[in-house]
Amino acid sequence: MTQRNRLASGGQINRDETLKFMFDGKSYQGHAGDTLASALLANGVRLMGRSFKYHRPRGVLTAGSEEPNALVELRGGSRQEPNTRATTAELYHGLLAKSQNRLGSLRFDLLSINDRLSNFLTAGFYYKTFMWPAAFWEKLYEPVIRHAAGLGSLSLKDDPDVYDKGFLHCDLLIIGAGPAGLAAALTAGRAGADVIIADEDFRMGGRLNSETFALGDNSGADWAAATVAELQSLSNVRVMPRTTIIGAFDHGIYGAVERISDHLKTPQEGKPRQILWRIYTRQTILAGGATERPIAFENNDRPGIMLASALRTYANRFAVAADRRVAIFTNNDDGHRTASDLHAKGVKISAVVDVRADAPRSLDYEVLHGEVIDTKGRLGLTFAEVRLADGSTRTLECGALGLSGGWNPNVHLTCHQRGRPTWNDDLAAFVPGSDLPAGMTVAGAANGDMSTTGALQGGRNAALSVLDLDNAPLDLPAAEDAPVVIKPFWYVEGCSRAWLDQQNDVTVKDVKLSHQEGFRSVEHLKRYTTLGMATDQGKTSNMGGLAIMAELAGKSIPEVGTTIFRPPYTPTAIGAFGGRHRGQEFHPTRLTPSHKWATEQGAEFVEVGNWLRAQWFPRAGEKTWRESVDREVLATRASVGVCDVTTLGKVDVQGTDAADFLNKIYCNGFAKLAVGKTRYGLMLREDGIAMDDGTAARLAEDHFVVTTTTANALPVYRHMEFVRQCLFPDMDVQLISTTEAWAQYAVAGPNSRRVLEKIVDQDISNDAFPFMACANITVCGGLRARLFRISFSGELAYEIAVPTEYGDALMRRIMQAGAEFDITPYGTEALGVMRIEKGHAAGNELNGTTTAQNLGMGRMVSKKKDSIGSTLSEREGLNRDDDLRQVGIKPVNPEKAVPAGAHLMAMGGPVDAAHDQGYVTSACYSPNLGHAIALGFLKNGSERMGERMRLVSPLTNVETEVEIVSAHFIDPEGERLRA
Amino acid sequence: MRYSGFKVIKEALTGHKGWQPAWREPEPQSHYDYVIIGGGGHGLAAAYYLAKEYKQKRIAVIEKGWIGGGNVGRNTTIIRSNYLLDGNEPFYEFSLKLWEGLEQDLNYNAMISQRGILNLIHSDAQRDAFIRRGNAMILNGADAEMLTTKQIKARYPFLNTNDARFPIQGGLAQHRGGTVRHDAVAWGYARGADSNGVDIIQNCEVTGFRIENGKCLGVETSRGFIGATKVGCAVAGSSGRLMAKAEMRLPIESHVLQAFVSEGLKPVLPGVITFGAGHFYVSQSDKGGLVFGGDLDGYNSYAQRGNLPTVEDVCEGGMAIFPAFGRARLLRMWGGIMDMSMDGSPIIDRTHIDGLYFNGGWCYGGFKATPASGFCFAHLLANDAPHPTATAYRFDRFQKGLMIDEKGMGNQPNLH
Amino acid sequence: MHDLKPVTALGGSEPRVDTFAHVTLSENDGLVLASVAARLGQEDRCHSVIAKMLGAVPGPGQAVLHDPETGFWMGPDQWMISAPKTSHPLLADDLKQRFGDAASITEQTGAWACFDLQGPGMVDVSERLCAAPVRRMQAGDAQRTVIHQLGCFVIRGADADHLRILGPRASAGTLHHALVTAAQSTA
Amino acid sequence: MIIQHPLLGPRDAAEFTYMGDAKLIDRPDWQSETAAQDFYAYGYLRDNPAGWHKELWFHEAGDRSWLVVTRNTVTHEISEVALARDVARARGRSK
Repeated sequence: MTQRNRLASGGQINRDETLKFMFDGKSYQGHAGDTLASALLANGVRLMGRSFKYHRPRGVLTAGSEEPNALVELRGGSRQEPNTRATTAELYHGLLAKSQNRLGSLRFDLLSINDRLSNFLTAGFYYKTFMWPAAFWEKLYEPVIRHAAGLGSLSLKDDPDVYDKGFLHCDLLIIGAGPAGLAAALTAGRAGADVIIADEDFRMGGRLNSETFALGDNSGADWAAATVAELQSLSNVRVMPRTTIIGAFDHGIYGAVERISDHLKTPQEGKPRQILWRIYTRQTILAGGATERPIAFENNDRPGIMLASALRTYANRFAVAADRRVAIFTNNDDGHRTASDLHAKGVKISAVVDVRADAPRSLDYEVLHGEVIDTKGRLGLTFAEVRLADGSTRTLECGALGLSGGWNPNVHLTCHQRGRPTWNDDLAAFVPGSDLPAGMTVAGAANGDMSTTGALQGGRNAALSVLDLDNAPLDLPAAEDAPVVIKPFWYVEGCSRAWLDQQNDVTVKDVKLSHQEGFRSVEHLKRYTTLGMATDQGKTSNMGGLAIMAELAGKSIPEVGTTIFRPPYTPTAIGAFGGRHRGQEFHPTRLTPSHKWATEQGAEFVEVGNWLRAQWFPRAGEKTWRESVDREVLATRASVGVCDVTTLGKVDVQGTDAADFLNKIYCNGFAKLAVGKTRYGLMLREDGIAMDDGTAARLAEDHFVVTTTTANALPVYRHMEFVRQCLFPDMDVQLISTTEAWAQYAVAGPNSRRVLEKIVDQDISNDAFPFMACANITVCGGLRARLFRISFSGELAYEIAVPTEYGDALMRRIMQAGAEFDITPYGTEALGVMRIEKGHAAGNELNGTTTAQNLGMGRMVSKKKDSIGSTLSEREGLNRDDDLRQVGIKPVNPEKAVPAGAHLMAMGGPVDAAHDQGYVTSACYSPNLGHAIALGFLKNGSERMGERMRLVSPLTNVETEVEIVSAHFIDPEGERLRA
Repeated sequence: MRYSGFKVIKEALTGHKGWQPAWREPEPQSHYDYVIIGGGGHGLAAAYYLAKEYKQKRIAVIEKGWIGGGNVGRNTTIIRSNYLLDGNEPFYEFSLKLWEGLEQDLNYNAMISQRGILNLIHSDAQRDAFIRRGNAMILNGADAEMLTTKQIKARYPFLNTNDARFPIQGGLAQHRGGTVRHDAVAWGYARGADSNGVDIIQNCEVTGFRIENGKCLGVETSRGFIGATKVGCAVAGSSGRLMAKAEMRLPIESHVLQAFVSEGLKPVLPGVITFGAGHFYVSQSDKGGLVFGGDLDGYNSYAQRGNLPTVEDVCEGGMAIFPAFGRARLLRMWGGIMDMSMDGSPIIDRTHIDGLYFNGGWCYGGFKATPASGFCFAHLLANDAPHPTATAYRFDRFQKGLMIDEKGMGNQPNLH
Repeated sequence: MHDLKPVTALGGSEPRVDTFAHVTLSENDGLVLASVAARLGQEDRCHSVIAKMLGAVPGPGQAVLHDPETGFWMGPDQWMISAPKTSHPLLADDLKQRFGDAASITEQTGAWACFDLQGPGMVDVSERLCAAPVRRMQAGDAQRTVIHQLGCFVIRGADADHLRILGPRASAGTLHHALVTAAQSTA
Repeated sequence: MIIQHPLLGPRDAAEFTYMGDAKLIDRPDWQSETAAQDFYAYGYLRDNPAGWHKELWFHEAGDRSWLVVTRNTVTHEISEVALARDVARARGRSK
């Protein structure tokens, strides 16, 4: 294939490196240094996409990240990337791209019928119709609309690439590496400041790479390259091409996305596709340049019509003539630069059409005073029709038409913290306002300094000023310093289907209709017409809409105002924000000390928060999980079982006021707890609702170990620190979370003492170590350990703790010691069964809405002392006679299940919400009782023992007759505990 | 003017000259029977129902900026009635029923789309809680269905069921849940209210209340005093600021909630789906954007923007369940100010000041509540008694200990 | 003497070493740890014991890289002391003796996994891991930071290319995976 | 956001957990005759200002200090940060 529009010389491409690529199944060639757009144009391809609503044929409008039209599906398979701008996609060997948003081929898109129907599909038409018959919306209209809408397609395969996150710190962040950014970086870099300079382009230099004018003795591009090389040689400067600053967040934090591998066919092994950097900086210089804007006129959206500056970029940087015959439509002097640059490269200039009577003349081409009023060419521009100032018309033959409506400073990042830009009459554009994000300075074209000299000086001066430098200012090369000469001109009088937002198909007509219907605020306009809501966030479209709004409302543009620019600056892969946090790495995994051992036993594991806990330990021959769990429960109650309970939160509470402190955080009393004893404690939130429960073991006069539930370890610790630091700052108490410092195992069952006696180095007979005793001990001949005689299962039981690194060894030793008693490891399921059998509340009962009263522990709330939550727990609504009370529930027919989440209704009464009596919180099959059991909350439940009720779960089609019983299904007197 | 397919065709053929403004731009009168502060969804709906259902007259809605500029225009557009508690579920089910007839009622296509909402389940405890909730929904006359992982996978084949850190164990579906074109709700109610005689007054900021002898006589505004027999406040995130002008402290904090939209994509997600092991929920708009969100940033804020850690947290959740979304691009992020109440449930009640009424504390659930909130507020304003579905939404519930705490997080608003 | 055999944080019997072109990542199994929290009103006494032990009292964000004990600041009036396991097997008990009622001592050895990251790529790796400004930190700077959602301490060692990372032991596997991934990513 | 920790200097707010209005330090007297009303107001009513707000942040991924941060809720600007323990003492809290 020939690159028929490639200019014979020039450009910053490597002609020695030819790259093959495919677009819509057809093979083409380009060069290293090309973008997909420049390479397609080089091959004479102007048609690259279809618009959103009318499916109008579209080519490139721009040469940068503001591109609204030339969006493609890049790559294939699981790496398919919809809506990729051809203008920023770096060409690589083997690049694959498809056009999108079409039905049929790009040339013959069947949905282009919409364009014929455009009169019916005006702004907001859908709010007025599709309402009859009502049921047709979901069934007919909406599916049709949904399938026609959208742009590109996701592959719906898992993204195979990885993304990194990273963190950088600097004194000065410079955003943009055009003349202003480079001058700022050089100034700051040479002064030794910690500098990061980032630019979204793969080649730094900004407009210097797109223009022909010189900087001193060099071309602009050469000066940029030399400057970048010097910056790269400085150890205090980090040069980040291919890096977009996506957002300015509070207090000098910037989000940046560095594209590490997007210019490669696939990322290198182990390397990320992109990195999301969080940059912390003290100062920022925004040197993000400016974006040219188009002019609206009838049929101004045909492929071949683009920004004049883009034509220049393609010619100068990429050595591509968009077409061999080009016209220009401008309202300012900059448009003429394109004509002269292209002319110098041998491109035929059909004419420059300027709306100004006093436009500069040229010897090389014709300059017409007038306006482009229409164009022709179904899939690409062929002719432009011009109305001259004298009223006559002329038709220009051209395959490309450059539009220059003036330049908008790229103020987006200045607005991310809700700063508003201000209007500048000289530029006919918004410039950064005074309410910039803290630490931000704007320089160069972004600040309205449109000449190269202005940009260089602006950048240098900004760096000197923000770093407070007084060293000799950098010598800047001599450069052009042309003033901005512009006549504001937004749209051609009388135009109608003149595109403002090319992607979303918003025309001048739509804006007028919106105004007519009362959508007159700028936000209403945006929302009613979708103007500016395309993937370019209105970078090329907003100003035209505002200008028309202003005229219709009889206001000035600044009076109309602007919509708010939101991060990200350019659309950013969701994968980049996700980073490594996906799949198994979504959240950290916490493993218990016996995890390796449990794995060897073939345990099934379950996620409990971030912990993985053994759920049960299946044995050969067991067909269902219930068989395993029943066996574990029965064996524990019959002999002895062991369970890893390390996950319970543990907080070391020390200090002379430790007991007083516990008195504050627990609703029950702790001051009188003897050393060597453990007590159950119920913690309330300040609103009087139960927060958590656990035990506090007094190891010394001034030392307690507090346990929390697994789920609440962190919030409880935070709460305790709040109470300590904010409420009782003069208590002598120190808190250290030690959850992971100790491996802790419950050894439960009538033979538990006999097992532990073989391990523990001291007397643990019932007399020496009675129920609720605790002590620092040693095991296995001297390893420091802690022993607590507490029980969640209701059996004679202990919890034994050793430093975590010995947890694996201790578990193996316990199993060894227990072998003669057929010790059975049990998991969380058996643990749950035994605690339900015993009637202990757990997470399902402590659900954040239950009080001590509800839990049947109302009397625990001491009225004799001040504790967190005690006062508000006395409110009337929390102390009603018909309050929910924790009860036990069993099925009348022992074959039936009693599912958690089912609701309780009176026998014979209606089944509806108004007659709801309570609900089941926890349920299981009790192998000891031979039927299902459950805990639940029932209105006035403590007075309803023996009552039969209907248990209903319409969601799961269950209805069962149940009996209300005590929650203590096993050993209600607690004799086993004390054995 | 009535909208119809016929009208659209007629206008298309005659140059669209016949379209009228969707609402008038009247000058404020000196006195109204009812002044509703806040031209958002709730305020406009209240005015609409007050005029249409309760046959009241001389009603004004006054709005500081432009109508629909607050949370009704910056949410993630979800409607549902999947609540647990007695104080809430009947109200939200009432709201869902109103949504179901809203377009015909308003003669405005708000694109109410009942493509369903699905809450994923990742643990046994979560399953128990969702069964209880699903039952509560059904017992209140709403719809709910428990789906198996297999059923879910059939509907969302690209959900991560291969290497999920927290495997999906099923889900609670409400098929009548869905999404609505949010801006259209504000506009539809505004147009409906206007055509029922309500004055919608934009760019009119309330600067104070005129209160004498414990009675509210009207409001001071940037456009002068406007007298009113009854004043209703429905200003969502600005509740604290507004009620401070009446020297009221509220059981409310204002927090920022971010929301996100991707570039337009061909249809991938039929309904709304929420991740139960992280902070992420998502749906796809008719235009093709993935509309998603997560948790509050967590700090009090009146700035309609958030910060990066929350953005990352939400997208991590998204990538955890939809690893195929990695190559979709986030187009825009924005923030809304949530009136987070102390128990996560709203307030629709009289204040201690005669003639001054309050509607707020919607947390991030205000959008789905819009029709019922408006209806119930209108009922309260017209009758001085709560609507039967909103009897629990009282100010004094905190003092009495009658909190309606769906999440069980207690008196810390940012945890709801 | 007991006969229980400890395992490393990663669950092995020997510490794990991962070698890359630019860094070496070593699981460090040789440290014992205990925290010291000054009792209210005993801060001065506590400081003097620390100063005597380490030569100086580590200030906020600082470690004192003393031999054999090292200490770093954890929070107001609170420090972590580490020492070689071989010389100080019962560090917490030793500290209790030394501090008496001037401080609360808590054994911490089992709570932490320790990794040493060393080599010319150390800073590059750290930038993919945590917000702590490792590049700017000096020898003896110690910060608590977050690595892959895990609260960790990072301490710059005496060697300019050495970073010590202490992370929660139960998540040693996750932490190790994050460290290895970042090392691969920057290799 | 960046919080200037009084001991540790600038730290990313992501390391902190937020609780709310620093008036939560002023926990009422449980023995006062108006205790019920006082605790209700303490627990439930908020000034919720649009502007400067003193609020409690916990340095969870840091030194475990509770801080009182003075922050503008409209601009997010932070003007002052103090250790909550010092603030609590200054406001008369003790044991």
